Amino acid sequence: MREQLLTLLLQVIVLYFAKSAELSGLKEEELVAVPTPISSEDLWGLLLQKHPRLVALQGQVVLAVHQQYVAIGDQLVTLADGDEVAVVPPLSGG
Amino acid sequence: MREQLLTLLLQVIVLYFAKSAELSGLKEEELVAVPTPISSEDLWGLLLQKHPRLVALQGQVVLAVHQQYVAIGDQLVTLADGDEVAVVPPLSGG
Amino acid sequence: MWSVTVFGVFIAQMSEDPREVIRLSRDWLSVQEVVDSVSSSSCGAISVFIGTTREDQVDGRKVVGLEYEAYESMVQSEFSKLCDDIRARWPSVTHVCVHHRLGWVKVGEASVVMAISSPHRHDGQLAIQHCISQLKATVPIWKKEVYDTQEASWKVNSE
Amino acid sequence: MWSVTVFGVFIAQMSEDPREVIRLSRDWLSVQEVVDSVSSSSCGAISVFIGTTREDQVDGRKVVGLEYEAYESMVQSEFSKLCDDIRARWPSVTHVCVHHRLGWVKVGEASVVMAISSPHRHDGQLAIQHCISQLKATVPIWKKEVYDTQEASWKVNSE
Repeated sequence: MREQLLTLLLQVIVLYFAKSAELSGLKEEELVAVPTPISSEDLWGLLLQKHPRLVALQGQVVLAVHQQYVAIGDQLVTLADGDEVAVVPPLSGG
Repeated sequence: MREQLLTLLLQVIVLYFAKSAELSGLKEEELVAVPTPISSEDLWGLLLQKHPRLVALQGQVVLAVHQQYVAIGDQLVTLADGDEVAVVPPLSGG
Repeated sequence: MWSVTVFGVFIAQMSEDPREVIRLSRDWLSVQEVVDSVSSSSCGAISVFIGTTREDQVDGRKVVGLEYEAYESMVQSEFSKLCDDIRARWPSVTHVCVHHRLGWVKVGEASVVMAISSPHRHDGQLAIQHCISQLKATVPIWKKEVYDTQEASWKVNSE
Repeated sequence: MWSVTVFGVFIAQMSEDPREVIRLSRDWLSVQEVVDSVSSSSCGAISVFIGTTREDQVDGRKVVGLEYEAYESMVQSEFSKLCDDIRARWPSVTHVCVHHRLGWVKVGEASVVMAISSPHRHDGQLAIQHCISQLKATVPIWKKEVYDTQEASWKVNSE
């Protein structure tokens, strides 16, 4: 029994923090026509396309989806319309 | 060259703390005709003679002379007239 | 008599309910307030850690302060996970409270104050070390150092 | 200009002189005051320990408070030795402050508040643990537990 992988296109809110906000010039934006499920790598790729300067964070950044950290890689994330996706540069609280 | 050990008799102030003050019924007293030098064991013996109830602390107590702790034993302490000797039951600060 | 006893038990349980508080604040942090938040008559020990901004020279520039920001809604969920982790390691930990600054923090001011209460001191002392290490590693808060030259740079926690 | 520079250096050295303060107090202890006593612009970390009286049952009797006494003149000299020992083990330790209650301390109140500042947190956290352990072991202070039955018993620190 094979399941068919259904790809939807939807709209998410992207939140930028710290250095990623400086590089994108934005704190927050809407990203449209995002497929789901999508690998975190491909999602990061969409953000890089819109804001090429984000490449400065390549290799250091992770995303947060549904308030869970997701490393950039082939892990699939499932999004719902209106979901928040956060760009998380290296932490420096404390 | 041998030194002759000269024994003097003098007067010291004995301070009692915590349980030793309860057992002796005193916070402080003058002790007269104390030889010096004297072993801490003999000094403790003088206090036991005056206040037999102090025996309840036997094996747990130390003395303090010139603000240094001295275990009860054959260590000699050298006293000067008017010196303070403290009876130090087990500590419980903090 | 019976209802009084029940009420007494209820109060006792209320006062022993584990408290876990994180507050993000744009104002000066009160150590006393954080300590009061964890106090409990069943606890003999309160361990506290305060992180402040050092007066520092970086490449000949003087640090004048730090600018903090946070992913506020996620701070709460990461802090809850951290508290679960602390309680799993040191079950005797009673209350945990963290106040963390956001926005501009001048050199010399506290950027974080945290306190943990426990019946005996050893668990609380280990727990507070773990709490600050893990807060730095997992809670989504960022700071940039601001220099007397108007320049600034985002910091990275090493651990 | 020259005298201004000299004055500046003098002030800087003043502020960095290591402070070691122990205070015996018959009043409520202020955590903020102890923390302020160790604050330093060269320190990024302040570690604090607060010891309080637990609500406790001992052989069916309820502890209502503690009665403290000290060999006051010797407290200072033993505390100085303890600070020397701390600095030998953790040379980066900057300031040390201890406030300790004497006399009657009700259940729930702090009997000791101590704080240590250091440039980085690890040294301060180890130093504060050593400070409370050694204070209990070496500084001439005693407490008796007082029960709701009017009875009392002198305590012995186990370490």
